[in-house]
Parts: sequence; structure tokens; C-alpha cells
Amino acid sequence: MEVIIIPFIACLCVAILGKRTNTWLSALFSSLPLFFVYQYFEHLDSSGRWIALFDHAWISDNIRFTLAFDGLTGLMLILTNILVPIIVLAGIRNDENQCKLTALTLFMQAALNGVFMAQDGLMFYIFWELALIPIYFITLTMSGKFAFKITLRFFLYTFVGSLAMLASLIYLFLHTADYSFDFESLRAVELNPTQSIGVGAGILLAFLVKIPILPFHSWQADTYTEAPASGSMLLGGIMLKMGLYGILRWYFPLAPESIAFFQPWMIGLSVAGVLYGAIIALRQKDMKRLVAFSSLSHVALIAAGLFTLSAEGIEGGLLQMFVHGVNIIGLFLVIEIIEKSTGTRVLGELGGLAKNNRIFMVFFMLVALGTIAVPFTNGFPGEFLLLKSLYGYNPNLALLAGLTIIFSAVYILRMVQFSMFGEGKKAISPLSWNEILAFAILAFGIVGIGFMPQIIIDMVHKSVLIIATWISEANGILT
Amino acid sequence: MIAFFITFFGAVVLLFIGLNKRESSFSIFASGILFLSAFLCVATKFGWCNFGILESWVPTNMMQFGSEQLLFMGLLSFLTGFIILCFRESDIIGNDQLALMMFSLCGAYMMVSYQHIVVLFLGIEVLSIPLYVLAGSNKENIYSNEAALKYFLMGAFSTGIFLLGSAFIYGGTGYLELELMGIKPSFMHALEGMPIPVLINAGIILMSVGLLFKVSAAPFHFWAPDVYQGSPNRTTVFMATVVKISAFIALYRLMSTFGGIKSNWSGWISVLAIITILWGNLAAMIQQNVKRTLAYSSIAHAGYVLIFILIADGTNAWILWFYGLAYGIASILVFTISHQLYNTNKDDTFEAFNGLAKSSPIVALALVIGVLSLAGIPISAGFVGKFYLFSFAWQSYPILVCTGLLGSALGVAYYFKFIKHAFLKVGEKSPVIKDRGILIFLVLIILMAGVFPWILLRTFF
Amino acid sequence: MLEWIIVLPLLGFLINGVFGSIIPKPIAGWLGTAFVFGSFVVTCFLFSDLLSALPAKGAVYLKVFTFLNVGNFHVDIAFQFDRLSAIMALIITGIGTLIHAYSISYMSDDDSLYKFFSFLNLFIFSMLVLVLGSNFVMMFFGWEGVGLCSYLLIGFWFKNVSFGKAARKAFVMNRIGDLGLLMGLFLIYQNFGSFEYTEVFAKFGRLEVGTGICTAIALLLFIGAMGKSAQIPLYTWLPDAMAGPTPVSALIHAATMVTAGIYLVVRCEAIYALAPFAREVILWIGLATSLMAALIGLKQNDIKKVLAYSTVSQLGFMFIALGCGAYTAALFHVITHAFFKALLFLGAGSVIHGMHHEQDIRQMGGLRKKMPITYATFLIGTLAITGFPMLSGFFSKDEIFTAILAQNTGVFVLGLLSASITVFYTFRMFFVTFHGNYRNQHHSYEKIAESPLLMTLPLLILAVLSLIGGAVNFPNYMGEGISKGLYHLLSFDGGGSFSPILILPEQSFEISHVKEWILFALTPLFLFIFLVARKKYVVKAAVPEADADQVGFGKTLANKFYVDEAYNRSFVEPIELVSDTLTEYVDEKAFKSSFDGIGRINQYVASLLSRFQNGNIEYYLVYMVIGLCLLLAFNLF
Amino acid sequence: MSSLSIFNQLEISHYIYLSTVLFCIGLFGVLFRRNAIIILMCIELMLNAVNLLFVAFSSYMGDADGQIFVFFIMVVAAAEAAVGLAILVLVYRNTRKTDVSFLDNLKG
Repeated sequence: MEVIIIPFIACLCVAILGKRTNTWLSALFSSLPLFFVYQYFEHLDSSGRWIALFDHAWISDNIRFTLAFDGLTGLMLILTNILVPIIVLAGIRNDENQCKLTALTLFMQAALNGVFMAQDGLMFYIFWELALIPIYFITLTMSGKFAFKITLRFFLYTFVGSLAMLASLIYLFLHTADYSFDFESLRAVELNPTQSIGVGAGILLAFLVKIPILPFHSWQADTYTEAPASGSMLLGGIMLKMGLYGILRWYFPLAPESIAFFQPWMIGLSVAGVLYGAIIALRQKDMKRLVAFSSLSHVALIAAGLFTLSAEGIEGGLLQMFVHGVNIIGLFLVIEIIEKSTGTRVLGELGGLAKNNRIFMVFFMLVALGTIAVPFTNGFPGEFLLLKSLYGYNPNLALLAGLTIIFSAVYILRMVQFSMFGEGKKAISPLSWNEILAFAILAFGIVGIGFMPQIIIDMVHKSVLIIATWISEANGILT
Repeated sequence: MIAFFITFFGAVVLLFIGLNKRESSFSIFASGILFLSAFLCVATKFGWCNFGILESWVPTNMMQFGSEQLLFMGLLSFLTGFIILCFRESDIIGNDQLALMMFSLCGAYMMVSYQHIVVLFLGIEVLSIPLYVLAGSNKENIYSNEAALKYFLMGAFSTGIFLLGSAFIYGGTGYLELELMGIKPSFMHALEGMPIPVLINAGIILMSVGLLFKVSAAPFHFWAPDVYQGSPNRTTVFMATVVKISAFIALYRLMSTFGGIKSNWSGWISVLAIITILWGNLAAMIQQNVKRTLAYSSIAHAGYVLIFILIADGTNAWILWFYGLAYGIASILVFTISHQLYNTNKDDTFEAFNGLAKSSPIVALALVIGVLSLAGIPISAGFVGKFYLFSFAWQSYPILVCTGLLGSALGVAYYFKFIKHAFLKVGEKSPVIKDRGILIFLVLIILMAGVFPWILLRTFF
Repeated sequence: MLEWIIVLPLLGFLINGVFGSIIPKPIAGWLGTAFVFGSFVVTCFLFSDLLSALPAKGAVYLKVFTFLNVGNFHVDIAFQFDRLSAIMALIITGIGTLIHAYSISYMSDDDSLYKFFSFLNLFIFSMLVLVLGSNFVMMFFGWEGVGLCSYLLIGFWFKNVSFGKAARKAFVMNRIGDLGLLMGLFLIYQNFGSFEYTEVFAKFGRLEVGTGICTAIALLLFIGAMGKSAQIPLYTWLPDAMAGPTPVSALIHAATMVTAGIYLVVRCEAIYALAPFAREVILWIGLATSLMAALIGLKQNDIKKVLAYSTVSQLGFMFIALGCGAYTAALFHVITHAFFKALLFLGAGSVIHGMHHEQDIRQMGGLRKKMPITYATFLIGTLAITGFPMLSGFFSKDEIFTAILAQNTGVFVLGLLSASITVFYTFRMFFVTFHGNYRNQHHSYEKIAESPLLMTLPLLILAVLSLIGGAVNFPNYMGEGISKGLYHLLSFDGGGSFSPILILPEQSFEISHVKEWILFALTPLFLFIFLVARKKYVVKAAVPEADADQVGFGKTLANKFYVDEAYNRSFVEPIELVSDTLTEYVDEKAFKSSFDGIGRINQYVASLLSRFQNGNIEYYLVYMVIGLCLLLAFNLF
Repeated sequence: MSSLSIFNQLEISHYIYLSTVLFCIGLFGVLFRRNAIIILMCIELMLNAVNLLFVAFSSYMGDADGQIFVFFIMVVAAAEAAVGLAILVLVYRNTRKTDVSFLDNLKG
């Protein structure tokens, strides 16, 4: 409960204080939930079950306000509550709308924490939607004449997806014995394959849009590109993890009978998305757009891994979710600083930025290397596991998806080259302490996970095992 | 019944003490009376006070004041009180207007509590006739005139249809009492030469068309956008909320009377619901006028509530109540802000909202929450209302629910226009927004009902 | 103790990387050198321990921590110091130390010297991880790590755009190979359930020769080797990689990193032994690469480019050896090649240093007098690479030719051709650079001076090594006691889980005396070519013509067979076209517009609907009545 | 007597048809006339048709409810007409027209 209330209170404070807000304090506040997350870990028992920490009757006696915790949730909470302070810190250069963005970001943090902890289906949906609202307003502060169109497209896309999920959840709810949205009750509903496919399709749609998987991605690039930095960071760093988390936490357990039906489609689409995003990213000139497509590619690989239903795929996917969050926020932070310093983020207009700011250069390089999954950076173990799981599913698909390690090297290094190397008149303005702090945390994440990925794997292992058991009970296809 | 009396006599008193005077204190007096009557309704429901004597004046086969009716009356009275309170500064202010609105509310009470078709008819007329006047109360304004005339002509026309229907029902069943005519619609008095089911079916259709006209369900909604746009703001919001909700209650009670032959009418009501949802949402997308947009939005909402008519089984009236509350409060909120902006800019297109977020962020926030509630996005009351509605209808009417969800998605497109103009566009004037306290109170109601609906519902039902 | 081999360069990297900017320049350089030297010393100790251990040990094994443990998939950060990795580690740290020391002087003008040394140390670290790792994943770590360092060092002078491009090219081409390697690893894991060398190779023992899986794994691994060791078709990055500072070229692109492919194949001898078809492929690709690179080398005028193509060509030879199954010969050539090619590169660096970063040999000439030490050592290097008798290159090449001859005469002839060309272009470069007249207009001849001691000392040491390096694996005819040292080292059976690295018996390469005589007859052939080259470039003092004057086959050679252009046409441009098409048509038009199109359809429907709302009450009434009639009609009739 | 016998021969259905026809006449009048006053009169005609039907049913079934309803309808119709005419006067003052087809400012 604390992890929802604290950011919310912080959000209110920032909203009330307005321009007088101290960003350092806001960042401190937004990192407070980490402490509670740490405490929550003590509630875990060895079984890895999803343990309710807070439970109260809500919309009806059976539709309850239930917050639960396990390793999976823990990982997502850590991700959220580490990244949000960084996003808040990074926002300092954004003078005009800063307090507004900070307040919205904090609100978002509360909602995201809710999404990851919600054990009640309706609650999950509500937090899911709630997380959409601040990001909508954050993206709305973008400049440009297409702002409304882009945000509307984004909102409609995700909203339609969420409505489909709602419909599926209600359907399940009506079939529960006790008319409850509780996770366990929803899971206990026996569905025949047809029903399961219908329900699964609805739930999946919401997640696929959010991730996004290939045919549902067209909101993404524009939104990432045009949104203010904190918006892009929230979207790319945390929000799309909601979709992946949702697949694992809600789709797999609730409609396991349909997995066999969707698996080939999902993996096919994901692999197509991996290549599609990578190939498009090869030629982008706008750095944010490039990162948007690279994210499309990377995240599709995670989705593919999850759908292989193998331990490597799922746990590697979870690892990569965390990693991708760190990396993409790093990339967006870098781009933001470049844009704020030079006034542009178009590759052709940049160059030679490496020469005057060493810390920036080192960090940029580090993030770039993490993104292209060089060993001993965080990108490697996850990508290795994902490709391996995909190989176990189908070697040819793994080969296709593996092309991403070539393409990602091409486009990321191209971005590094055209912005940092060569001769150029523009220069990066000196970094402020908050940026250096943000860099330091992210850099620690990149290298630390690169060396010790097992920490994250251990965190989620038991929870994944339980979900895997459910899937195999329904299908018997898990290896 | 006490609410009825208080409202009625309050209106009469208002009419006399305020002759030829125009003061906003009358509004406070009127809304005070309405809140009192709302409170008394609730108090009676809970048995805190008893006005059995008053009740005994009315034959039970004419009107009935069960707890359900009391809560509906309380809701209507509550909403009207807020309307009057929020529109104190209306440019068409006068005690006569307030009194007319309160008389109209009396009609709404009758529509809520009728047990006899005559009372329903009288209720509709008592509701409508003051409204005709109210719609035209901006005498110099040609739009207001046009709205009044349109509303009047079409209203009278639909009354005729309603009456023909009630005559058919009368002939088909032999009764005008709600309790009796619904019992065994298939056997009734034998009328030689007339196929009775035809008479009853036609009667049901004609009567409900009369009411569907009032709730502005497609294709009987054509008056709504024009009249909403032309009428003074206060009248518009009254029509959009109280009138619509009361007509729905009347329709709900009428249709559940014929619940035994549901298969006869569920089909076409479903079709109408689908048409209404789609038409309302689609047509709203290209509107530039705020009131017109809201009119179409109210049409769309009528479509959602038509789903409720289908699923009503006598025990779930609280869905309608909650939906009415959510929709009513949100509408009042949005209309109030739009009205106040209109007072500043004399502009009732979306342009009036330009730059609202800069000039008064709190109001902009209130606007956002109101709009989100209308759009049905969590954590607003609108979401919970829709959720109840859809989850109850999923089982029997999946297609309707899907249409409703689709409609909600479409609705986002135009509801977000408010946000677009308030947050993205730059405004020239900085409007003066009064009554922020009331706005915030409304917001709080929306949020409370959205976050803790169960507390609310468990208290009342 | 094993950990120190790895940790020391890493420490160097961290210290220079973090504090480099505040450390004085020479100290940064010496620090970097010291760490690598420390690593070398540790390696030596460990190696002698390993050799002298009683009872005899196969390997020293060190597990640091568990890297990944998912489901039944398990990878440790673990190291294995056996005889093969010891040899590689000795080359890496030994030659690395020399090149580090050389760089202190060579790079002394550069502002970001510390950066250079930290990258070099990182490279040494990665390379050591590659060769010392105890499983395939560790090797992959190092494999990618050295690729990264190569990228960083090629693009070290980042202000030059084309250098950056070359760096990117190197990284990407390596990544193509890496993908193959990765797939190979997956295939290994899928079939053998482990990545540990000992476990995997133990399981290979049970398979039949020519099994499909073995062939597939062998070929996939070889794709990785192709990328790293610059074989056709992935060789084009190596000549471009000469954009990096010369010590980098010497260390990474001649002595160590590019031989990782050979290390991989030797390491996986157990696999390749079972995959004759894969060996056949390796043989022919190695041959083709060697020939092609040698031919291109004929017409190159950039001193480093010539050396680069020569490296590609020599790597080709090594793969020929591997293809023949002569693993010892290949590794032997790796060692000797590391000596003389590092020497040549460092010598070239010395020349470039003296010429103020002039690399075109047509702009040199007559440097013999001004740079005597460089000249002498370069000559030794040249003789060694051309296979002058009794120098290191002679023995290693000899062994390779023996192996070829034992297998395939056709290949022998072609290999001979390639070796002959090598002799010609190496001497061409040598003569044009050091003999003849000075031809540069920009720098006066007088100002050219011999490089400082710090640069010449490594040259001298490497020259000595090039002279005597053949001793590592003398042929049998040199005497019982000292011959075949390397072979005995590698085919040592440690017992237990640790099987010998080399399983195939070397006896298959015993050749008849006639053939041995043929081999001996080669020396006069090479002498003849040497004389031809001398006549042309020393006696006639011919200068290679300008690129524009090239005609016919020479032009094709000067343009490197147009391979880069062909790759551009057939891979880069189509992909870019696909990318643009996807961006413009599929993403914008198909996906985005289709969604927006739904909105537009809605708008259109809405405008249709609003036509009903024409403001005229009569119409409204008519619509109402129509609606009513329809309702009645459908329900009553 | 003979005329009464004609009445006796009339079945209830005849009343229904008659009033439906009357209603439709009024309805079509509403639809096709443009003058607001005539429309108002046509609506009255519709209401009277309903009245007739109510009375007929009432007498047929011997139930007083229908006749009482008729009185209410008449009263309300009168009130409605009064308000309606007032509105009409209002419109007429502003537009000098009583033709409804000219009132189409509000649309879209």
C-alpha cells in the first residue's frame, strides 16, 4: 500500500507547490517506495506464491482491493521505483513544464506500482487505465502541430486494447463461482478451448498494443519521438513492461488453454517485429525515432521469448525487461541532453560531440553497448537466453531473430558515430549533478547486471516456476 | 411524497416572494429546498422520519413511494439542486425560472413514482410544459425561440404517440394501473376481431417511443442537439440530466411491467440501443459546439442506459441510480465550466476552452475529471457505472456490450477535444471561474463514487 | 593464481579508464604496460607449474561464480588453464607487453593516451577471457569483447569519420560471424546439454564420424571464425581496420585477435575431427582467402594495407592447415605469425612514425640509411614471412605444406602459388620502402630519424623471436629431442575428464621422401621470386604506378576485386532500400494510415449522419415517424 | 332506434380503425403542413383521436379509467396549446413568420 500512497502524496505535494518544488526532494520521495519494496521481500516465503499484503472489500465484497507481492512483482516494483526517480532527476533541464511533468510522473509511479501489485482483476484494469492518464498528459505537453493527433492515436489504441481486456475479464468474472475478480477465482474458471481463445484474445490485445507487437505498433514511433523526454522514458522504460508483465501474470494463468493456439502466431509476429523494427531503425535520422524502432525490435524479442514458454525464455524475458528499461531510459536521457545542448537530435546535424564531455561520452558508449548486448553489459545475458529459448522453439526463427544482433549493432553504432564522432561545432553543455547521478545509477545497472544477472533470475525464479506449472497443467507443453 | 410537497410549495413560495425581483439569493433558497427534499427522501427511505399522513393522501394504485422511488427522487432533487446552485449567475435569471424548473421536477417525481398511466402522462406533461417555456426563456434570442418551438412541437407530437400507445394498452389489457396491466398481458379481455397481442405490442412500442423521445434515443433524438444548443445553459443541463434520467426511470418501470413478454420488445430495444450508441458517438465527433457535442454525448449515454432497460429485473435498479448519479454529476460539472467560460468569451465552441490549463489549472483538472467520467475511464464514477452496466449485460447481450465498448472508444475521440483545447491551445482571455468550491465538491463526488462505489451503494441499497 | 592473469589487465583498464585523465601521460602508459607484463609473468609461472606438475596435470580450473542458472541451463564464470590456452595466453600477454611498451612512445603525442591504454588493457582482458574461459559462453564473452575493443581502437581517432566507419564495419562484420557462432553454441547446448568444454567434448567422443550434427556445429562455429579471422566472405573489414593506430593493428589485427578463429577450431578439434565435410569447406575457404588476399596485396600501396592483406593471406594458410587436420601446424603458424607479423607492423609503425604519419610506400624510399634498426628488423620479419630457411616462418609454413601435400596435390599447387605471391609483394613493399630514392616532397629526408629506443627495443626482441621462433615445433629431421614440441604439448593426455586437445594422430602427415624433396626444392623458387622483385624495385627502382593508371587485371587487384562494391550492391543497398520502403510505405502508409483511416471513416460517417440533422423540424418528424413505422412493421407483421 | 342499432352493430374494432385513421390524418397533417398553427391543430386532432379511442374502450369494457384519462388529456392539451401558442407568438415576434421550415438555424 505504501508504494502507491507515497508517490501519490508526493504527486499532490508537487502539484500544490508548483514551481517551488525541489526536484531533488521529489526524486528522493519517489525513491522512498524502494525501501518498502525491500521490506516486502521479507514477506516472501519459499514457495514463491503471490502473497496478498493488503486486502479490503472494494467495489463489492468480492471485488476487492488486493495488493499482492512476489518475486515477479518485486522485480517490476524495483524497476519502476528505480527508474522513476531517475526520470524525475532527468527532468531538471525541462524548465517550463517541469513541475507538471514531475507531478504526472509521480502519479504514474503510483499507478504503475498498483498495476504490478494488483491481485484483483478489476483493480488491475483500473490501475492499468490509470497509468494511461498521466502519460497521456505528459505526451500532450509535446510541441508540434500533430501533438493532439499523435496522443489521440496513442490513447485510442491503448484504450481499445484495454476495453478488450476488460470485456474478457468481465467474461471470466461472470463465470467465477463467487462472482469475484480475484486472481485465483478468475484462474479457477474452467474454459473450453473456444472460450479460452476468445478470452485470451481480449486479454492479449491490451498487452500487445502496449508492448507493442507488430500490427499494433503504429502509435509507438510518433509518441516516443514527439513526447517530452520523461514521457518517452516512462513509455519505453516502464509502461511497455506492463504489457509483458501482463502476458506473464494475467494472460498465461487466466487463459492457458489458448496458449497453444496463440503461441505460433505470437512468436511469428514477434520475430517479424524484431526484424521490422530493426530494419526500419537502420535508416532513421531522428535519434528518438531510431530508439523507438530499436525498442520495438528489442521488446518483440522479449515477447517471443515469453511465448516459447521455456524457463530460459520467460526468465530471460524478465531479465531483459529490466535491462531494457535501464537501457532505453539511458538512451532517452542521452538524447535529451544532446537535444537540450545542441537544439537538435537529427543525426545529420550532429557530430563530434565526443570531444568535450568525457563522462557523457563514456555513458553514451556504455548505454549503446548495453543496447547492442555486448558481453558484461546488461544486454547480453537476457538476449542470450531469449535467443536460446527461441532456438529451442525453432532454430530458423532464432536465426531470423538473431539477425537483430547484427542490425542493432549497425543502427546503434551509427547513432553513436553520427552524433559523437567526427568533426562538429556543437558541444554538450556541462552535466549537472543530477544528470551525473542518474548516469551513475544507470551505469551501475548496466555493468552490474552484466556481471550478475543471476540476482534477477533468482528473484523471479520461483514465481515463474508456479506460472509455468499452471501452463503445463493446462497444456503439457512446457519443456 | 414529502419531497413532492416541499418542491411544489417551495416553487409557489418562490414565485410569490420574488415577484419581479432578480436576485441570486433565490437560487440559494431554491437549491436549499431541493437539497432538503433530497435529504428528506433519503431520510424517509431509512425511516428516520415518517410522513405517512402525506402518503396516505395518494391512492397506492396511483403513485407509490417505495425505497427505490425515494432514492430516485432524492437523486433527481439533488441534481436539480446542484444545477440551480451552479447556474446562479445565469444571464436568464429569475425566480419564475427557478419555480418552473421546480415544477418540472415535480413532474419528474411523478414519472418516477407512477403506478398509473394517467400519472405517468401527467408527469410527462408537468415535466415538459415548464420545459417548453424554459427552453424559450431567452426571449430575444432567436436560437432559444427556435429551440422552444422545436421542442414544443416535437414534444406534443410525441405525447400524442404516447397517448395512442396507452390507449392501445388500455384496450389490450383493460387496465391502466401498472400492477394490473402487466400481470398477464396475454389473456386480458377478449376483444372480438382484434388480435390482442398486436394491440399490446403496438401499445408498448408507441408508449415507449413517447418515452424514448424524452430520453433522446435514436431515431427519436433529432430534437436533442438543436434544443440543447438553443436553450439557455441551465435548461440544457436540466434537460440533459434530470429529464433524461427521470424519463429513463419511467421507461424502466414501464418496460419491467411488461417483463413477462420481454422477448417481444428486447429485440428492437437492442437495435435502438446499438443505433443510439453509434449515432451519438459518431455524430459527436465532428461537432464544434460544446453544447451540441454534449447533446450527442448524452444521446450516446442514452444508448448505454437502454442496455440497462434490457437487463432490469427489479433488483438491479441501483445500476441505473448509480449511472444516473455519475452521468448527472459529470454533466453538471462539464456544463458548468463550459457555461462559465461562455460567460467570459461569449463563445460556445471548443475554442472557449483554449488555454484553460494555463489560466486556471484547478478548473482544468476538474474539467478533465468530468470528461473522463463521461468517457468512462477509471477511477471516475463514469467508469464504475459503465462497468456495472456492462458486466451485468455481458452474459445475455454480448453484442450490445461490445457496441458499448466500441462506443466508449469512439467517445474518447471527442471527449478528449476538451482536453486538447484546455491543455494544448493558447487562450486569449483568462476566464473568471467562480464557484470553484462547488466544482471541487462535484469532482470529489465523482472520485468518491469512482473509487469507493461500494460504500455508496451499500449505504443506500 | 589463475585469476590474476585475468584481473591484472582489468585493473589496468579500470585504473586508466577512471583516473586516466589525472595521471601523467607516461605513467599511464607504463601502468598499462606493467599490468600486462604482470599478467605475462603470472602466465609464465603458471605454465611452468602446469608443465612441471607431478603427477601431470591437464589443466588448472577456476570457477569464479555462477553467471546464469535458469531451469536446466547453467553457465559459470569459470576459467581453465590448459596447454592450449597457456600458449595463447603467453602470446597475448607476451606480445601484448611488447606492443604496450612500444605504444608508450608511439602514442606519446596523443592527448588521450590513457584512453588508448585502457582500451588496450581491456582488449588483453577480453582476449584472455576468450582463450582461458572454460566453456563456450566464456569464449563468446571474450569473442564479443575483443570485437568491441577492436571497434573502440579502430575508431580511436574518432574525429576522422572514415575511421569510425571502418570501426563500425569491423564490428558489424564480426557480429555476422558471431551470429553463426551463437547458433552453433545453441546447437551444441541443444544436443549435449552443456557448454563446458570438458563435458561437451567428452560427449562428442561417442559420435560417429560425419554425423550431421557435428558437421552443422562445425560449420556454424566456422562462420564465427570466418568473421573474427577475416576469411572469405567476411574478410573485408580487416584491411579497413588499419585505420586504427599501428600498435593496435599489430596487436589485434595481426598477432592475437584475428587468430581467435584458429584457436576456436583447434579448441574444438574434437568436433572437427568428426566433420570431414566441414574441414573440406575450411580448406577451400582458407585457400581461396589466401590466394585472393595475396593477389590483392600485389597492388596495395599503403604499407599497412599490404600487411593487412598479408595477414589475411597468412590466416588463410592457417585455415588450410586446419582444413587438412594439421592443427599443430596451424597453431605453430599462429605463434610464428604473431612474432613476425607483429614485428612487421611495429616496424611499419616505426616507419610511419618517422614519416610523420605517411603510410603510402610510394612516398617513401631509401629509408634504409635513416632507420637502420627498423630496416634490419623489418628485413628479418620479411624474410620470416616469406619462409626463408631456418627462420620461424620457414618451419611453420613447411609444416603446413607437408600437411597439404599429404592430402591434396591440387591444393598444394595453389597454396604454393599463394606463397610465391607473398614473397613477391612482401619484398615489393620492403624494397619500395627502404631502398631506392626518397620520393616524398612534404617532409625533408634529413628530418627523418630512427625511432626512440622504446620503439626499437620491442622490434629487436620480436626480431629475435622471429629468428628462433621455429624452435617451438621443429620438424622431425631437426632431431628427436627438440622436434615436435608443440605437438607433444597439445596431445598430452591429462587423464580423467581432461582429454588431450589433439585427438587426431599426427602420423597421417608423414610424407614420402620424394615429396619432402619437392618441399626442399621450394627454397630456390622463393629465391628466384625474391630476385625478380629485387630486380624490379631495387635495380630498376620502379615505383608502383598511381591508382588511376592501373589497367586490366591490375586495376581489378588495386580495387580489391571490387568486393566492397559488390557487398554494397548486394547487401547494404537492398537492405537500405527495404528499410526505406518499410518506413515510408509499410509503416506510414499501411499501418499508420489504416488506423487513421478508421478515424477518417468515422468522420465521414459522422458527416453523413449530420446531414440528417438539417435543422428542419419537418424532416425530424418524418424521420421519427419512419422509425416508428419500421418498429411497428417489424414487430407486428 | 335504427340509428342505435347501427351503433350496436359497430364492433370495437371499428372504433380502433376509426381513431387510428383519425390519428393518422393528424399525423400526416403534422408531417406535411408547414404552418405551426396548423401543426398544432393537427396535434390536437391526434389527441382527439386518442380520446375517442379511450372513450370507446372505456364504454366497451365498462371501466371508468379511460374516461377519466380523457378529461386529463383534454386539460393538458389545453395547457399545452396555451404554452405552444405563447411560444409561437414569441417566435412570430422575432421572425415574423409562423412557418416552421424557416426555422433551421440550429443544425449539424
